[in-house]
Amino acid sequence: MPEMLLRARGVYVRFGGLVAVDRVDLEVRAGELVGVIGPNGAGKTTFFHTLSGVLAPTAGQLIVGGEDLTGHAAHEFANHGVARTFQTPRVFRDMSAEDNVRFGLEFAGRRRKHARDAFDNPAAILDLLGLGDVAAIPAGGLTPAKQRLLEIGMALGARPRVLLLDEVAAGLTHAEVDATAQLIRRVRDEAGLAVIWIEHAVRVLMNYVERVAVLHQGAKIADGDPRKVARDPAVVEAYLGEEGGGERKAA
Amino acid sequence: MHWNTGIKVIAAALCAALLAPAFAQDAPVRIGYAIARTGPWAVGAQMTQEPNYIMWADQLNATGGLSVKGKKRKIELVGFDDRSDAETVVRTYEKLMTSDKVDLILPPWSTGATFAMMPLAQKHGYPLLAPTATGRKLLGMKNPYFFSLLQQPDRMMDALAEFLKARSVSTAAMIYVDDLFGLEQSAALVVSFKEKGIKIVESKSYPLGIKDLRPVLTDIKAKNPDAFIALSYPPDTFLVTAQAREIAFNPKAFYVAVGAAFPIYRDKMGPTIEGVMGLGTWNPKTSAATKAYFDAHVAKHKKEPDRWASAHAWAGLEIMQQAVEKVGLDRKALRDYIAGNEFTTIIGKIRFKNGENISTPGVVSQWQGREFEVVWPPDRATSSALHPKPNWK
Amino acid sequence: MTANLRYTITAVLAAGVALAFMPWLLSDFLLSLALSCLMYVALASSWSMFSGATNYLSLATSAFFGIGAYVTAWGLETLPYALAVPLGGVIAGAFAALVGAAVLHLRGAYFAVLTFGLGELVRHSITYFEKTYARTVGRVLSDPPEAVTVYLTVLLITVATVATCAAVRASRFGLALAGVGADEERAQTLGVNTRRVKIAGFALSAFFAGALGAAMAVRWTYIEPMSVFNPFIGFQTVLIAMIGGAQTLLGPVVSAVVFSLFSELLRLQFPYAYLMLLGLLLIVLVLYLPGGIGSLFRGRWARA
Amino acid sequence: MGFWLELAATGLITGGIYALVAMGLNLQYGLMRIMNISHGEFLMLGAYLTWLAHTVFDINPVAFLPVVAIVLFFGGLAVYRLCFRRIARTSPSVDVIEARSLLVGFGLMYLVQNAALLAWGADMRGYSYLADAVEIGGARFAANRLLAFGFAIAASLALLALLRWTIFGKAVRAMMQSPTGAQLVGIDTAVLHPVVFGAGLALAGMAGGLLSMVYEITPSMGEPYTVTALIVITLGGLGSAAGCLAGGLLLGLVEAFGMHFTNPSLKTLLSYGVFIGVLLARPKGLFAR
Repeated sequence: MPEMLLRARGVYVRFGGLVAVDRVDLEVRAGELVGVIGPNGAGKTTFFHTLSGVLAPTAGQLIVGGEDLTGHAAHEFANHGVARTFQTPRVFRDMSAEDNVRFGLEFAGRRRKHARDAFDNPAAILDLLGLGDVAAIPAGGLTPAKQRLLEIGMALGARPRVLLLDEVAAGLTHAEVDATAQLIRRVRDEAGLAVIWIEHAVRVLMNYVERVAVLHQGAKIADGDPRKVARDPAVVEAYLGEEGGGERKAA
Repeated sequence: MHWNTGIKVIAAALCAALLAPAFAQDAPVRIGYAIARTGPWAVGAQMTQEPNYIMWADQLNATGGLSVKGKKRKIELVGFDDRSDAETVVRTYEKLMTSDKVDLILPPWSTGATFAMMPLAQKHGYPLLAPTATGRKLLGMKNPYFFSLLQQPDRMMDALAEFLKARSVSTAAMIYVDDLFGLEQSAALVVSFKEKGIKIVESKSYPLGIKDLRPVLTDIKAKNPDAFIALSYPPDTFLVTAQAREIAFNPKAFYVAVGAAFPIYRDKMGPTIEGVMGLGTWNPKTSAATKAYFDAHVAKHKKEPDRWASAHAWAGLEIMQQAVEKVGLDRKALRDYIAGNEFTTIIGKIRFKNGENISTPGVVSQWQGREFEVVWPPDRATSSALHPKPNWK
Repeated sequence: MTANLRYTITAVLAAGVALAFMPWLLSDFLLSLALSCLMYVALASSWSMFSGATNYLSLATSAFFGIGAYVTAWGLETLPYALAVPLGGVIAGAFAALVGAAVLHLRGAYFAVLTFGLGELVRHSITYFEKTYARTVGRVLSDPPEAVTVYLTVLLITVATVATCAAVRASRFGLALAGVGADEERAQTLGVNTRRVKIAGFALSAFFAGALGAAMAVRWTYIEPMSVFNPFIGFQTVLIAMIGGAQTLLGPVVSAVVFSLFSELLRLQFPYAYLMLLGLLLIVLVLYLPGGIGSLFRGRWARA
Repeated sequence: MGFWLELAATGLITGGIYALVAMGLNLQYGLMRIMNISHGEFLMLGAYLTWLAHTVFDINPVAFLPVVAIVLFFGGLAVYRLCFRRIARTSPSVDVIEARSLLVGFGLMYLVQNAALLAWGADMRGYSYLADAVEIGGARFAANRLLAFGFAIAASLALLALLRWTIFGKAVRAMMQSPTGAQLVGIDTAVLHPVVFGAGLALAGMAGGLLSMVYEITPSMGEPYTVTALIVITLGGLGSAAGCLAGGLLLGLVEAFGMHFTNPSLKTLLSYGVFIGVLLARPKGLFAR
């Protein structure tokens, strides 16, 4: 069985009286591509914040590559191989696209060098993303779509073992989503990564991931094969509660 | 006026105007200084020092100039703003001494600024007659070109202690400001009061820039001392007075230090300060010379000089003038002359020993009516003291 | 070392060597003017090194400067000048590290006001300490070094500061600082220990300010808290750096020289109204050249 | 009045003066993020205007306060129009507005302070007004300090009411929370900004007018007041009228009791200590929820 890279156990986040994430367990192994879906306010992004160390959970445990990092700062997660993107691109606007990618390579990615790493330098990563021709342009000057891609490039620069993707498909055309998904699969295969991909639009994810977890009101209500999960009454109920659900929205 | 006389006068004036440049073929005597015109030091500098420089130069120029070994030469003042900044003081005196090569220099305002530029005066050999720098530390530098005009703290505090002793004051409370001035004055006060057997029942210090001293004054009032002494700076001098009045703390003797001699102290506080004592040295009644000085100052600058260091500033200029008249502009000779002779000034005879003015005695002054009367020592007094101090009005 | 950086550092060193001859070429006054230019070049550059890159607007420069000055005041009796200066830097740096650990989670105006408050706190602490334990406020330096020595020392510190700035900008550390300035959380998720980077940057910047304070203190013979913790030294530094463009290398340098010379010229030529002119100029500059002088220089120097 | 009560009253009155000094800046910084470092200079202007009116034209300083307010309000509109409008329009983010307004504030500081210096000279000025003590419960308080204190309380309450219950207040609060959002719902920041800025200067000017009765004045008096104002508004939480008042009063109390229990020399250390402590423990101010 492939190595267990990230394990969240009973992750619980409370803001004042509001429970945002309610005792969620999630395990990801090397080479897996796991989707996380859920309607608005399901706690997906908050959960992601805890996975990447941006937010310390109120209770629960986070184990990265066998090491307990609960309560550690975000850079520790990054240094242990967890890299993420942000939903609204947070590129370094004044730096060139190349420097944006180089950033991760200089820090989190610096100490790691695994055998199957195909992305040794910023140029290779930018080429892979089709951003080779804008390498020298300050990131703030790129189109929103390219900034989204660059977000992935920044995360890849960190030479991750676990890649967390936060709604990278939002706002893209069908063809673009398809291309992005192909790219993610390729990256996963070439570098042997574990990928966790959050998306609000269910349909998008279902086609590309091998496993999907569903969050509803902070709790995990399903986890497994996408086709089975899609028929799960609890999941249907959750999405139906949201005015006909994300299915229609995604279409 | 007769026609003829009129024409003669005009002709004489015209001749004088035309011929003046011919007579004044000598280049003017250039006298340089840096002083605060902006920033926090400007208040004191523009009260005590620069107006005197300007008035002195104008007065002498009106009479033909400064007499250099008997030969009159106009004075050209080269004054710059030091922005209340020690580094600018140093830089400006470097410019004056090395680039402009002025003939003489006048001192900057304050102890700190004087400290900063003193080594330059020694290095380039410029006599420095400082009217607003006080403290034993300055004299401790043993700078042969430095002459301090103000009475040193021990002298002032001795005079105060003698005055109080003569009025059978037996207990005192003091507050002092946390800087060189406050510390040296308070240390001197402790010694003087001990000598005279006056018991200090409370002694507190406070930082510069304080906005409320009432809690301290309330504590002191409860101890009911005969005398209260604040070794204070202008803002706190005003504050202490106002707040003592506010809580009706009215000891037999009430003394405040720097600022008491400022006309604005009287104008801001009003008649309530009757009987308040403080750091002063002279007033227009001291002598005919001080009266003349006072009137000239009011006429020239439309404001009164302060009754403490303004006169020292003027005395410094007088000493410079007398020395230049005698030995000319050779600065080494000037220094030696100043160091070795006695001078007559508006604050009396002055002689220096190791840079210290050893002639001017410690003085205690007191507000009576609109004047800051000298009340101690008896031979300098311009009025007899009000004791005990009347109630705050 | 990249070619670009090598070029920059060579240029800085060459300028330093050229300036080292000034004491024998200039009058005392011009030399002291050069000294004040150098002082602000170093202060503004070291400030920009941290605050320009990270956008943490520090008003603590005068605190570091004052600490350095006090190291000289306390130490010069027993220490040689050559040792007092780096020691001043080290102590100021250590203080910054300590303080930074406590306050560097605050941003924006809070950080600015807090660093200002810290400077005042240090000033009053020293006043209180001196008054209570040494029974004095203010120290006299009995045997200060020659003006030439002071000039060369300050020149050395300035060259070191600018060269360090250039090296930092080209280094990983500089990239991390820039990351903190651009988006602190994002930098963290890419593996930057932002806390450590901020503390180190703050301390490094304080080191140079402290060394300068220690070097300059001997100019004034008499050291008292009021004059060496003068908040205007800190304000002026921020002003110069921001006018110059705190994100550039050359901006603060040019700005410090221009500002020092210009304000001196105005002071000497227009003895009464010059500060009004200066104020007016400042406003016009901020309104119409908001990127600072540095924004006028594009290319190698500005981005080096 | 008992000893402790009197000490507390002393602290509160001085604290009220601190709050008074801070009110104008609090409005400007809290609501617009304009870090007006020249705040103290405008306070100084108010003080000089009042002094001038009283000593030269023999006008009652209290009656003159509205005039000071009006003059400085319109002065504020002009300053806003000439300097800050452009900054607000051309700056990409709030942080940049803050930084640039700081620089412009410095320029204004130089300009105003030295204009005053040229106009009135460096001399200290002052006059005596309402310096007599009033007896309250056996303790005596200078009437001018009481007046300043009363004004601070009244102005804070008025400001609080204005912000809470009027349309203007709602607009201002909306602007504070989201400048762009406020614009979307039709709040005209092009009008509101200059008005708030002018109101800030008017408050500073009135504070100066009141302080000129208590303390003496000089052209360089502004800077320490700016510092006091900064401390008070950070203690109270930026932009909160109640916090500003509470922050000032707290500072006054800490100083009064601190001075009594320790050494007055420790006073500044104490107030900076409290300030830094609060900022570290509760960076959004003591009263932030």
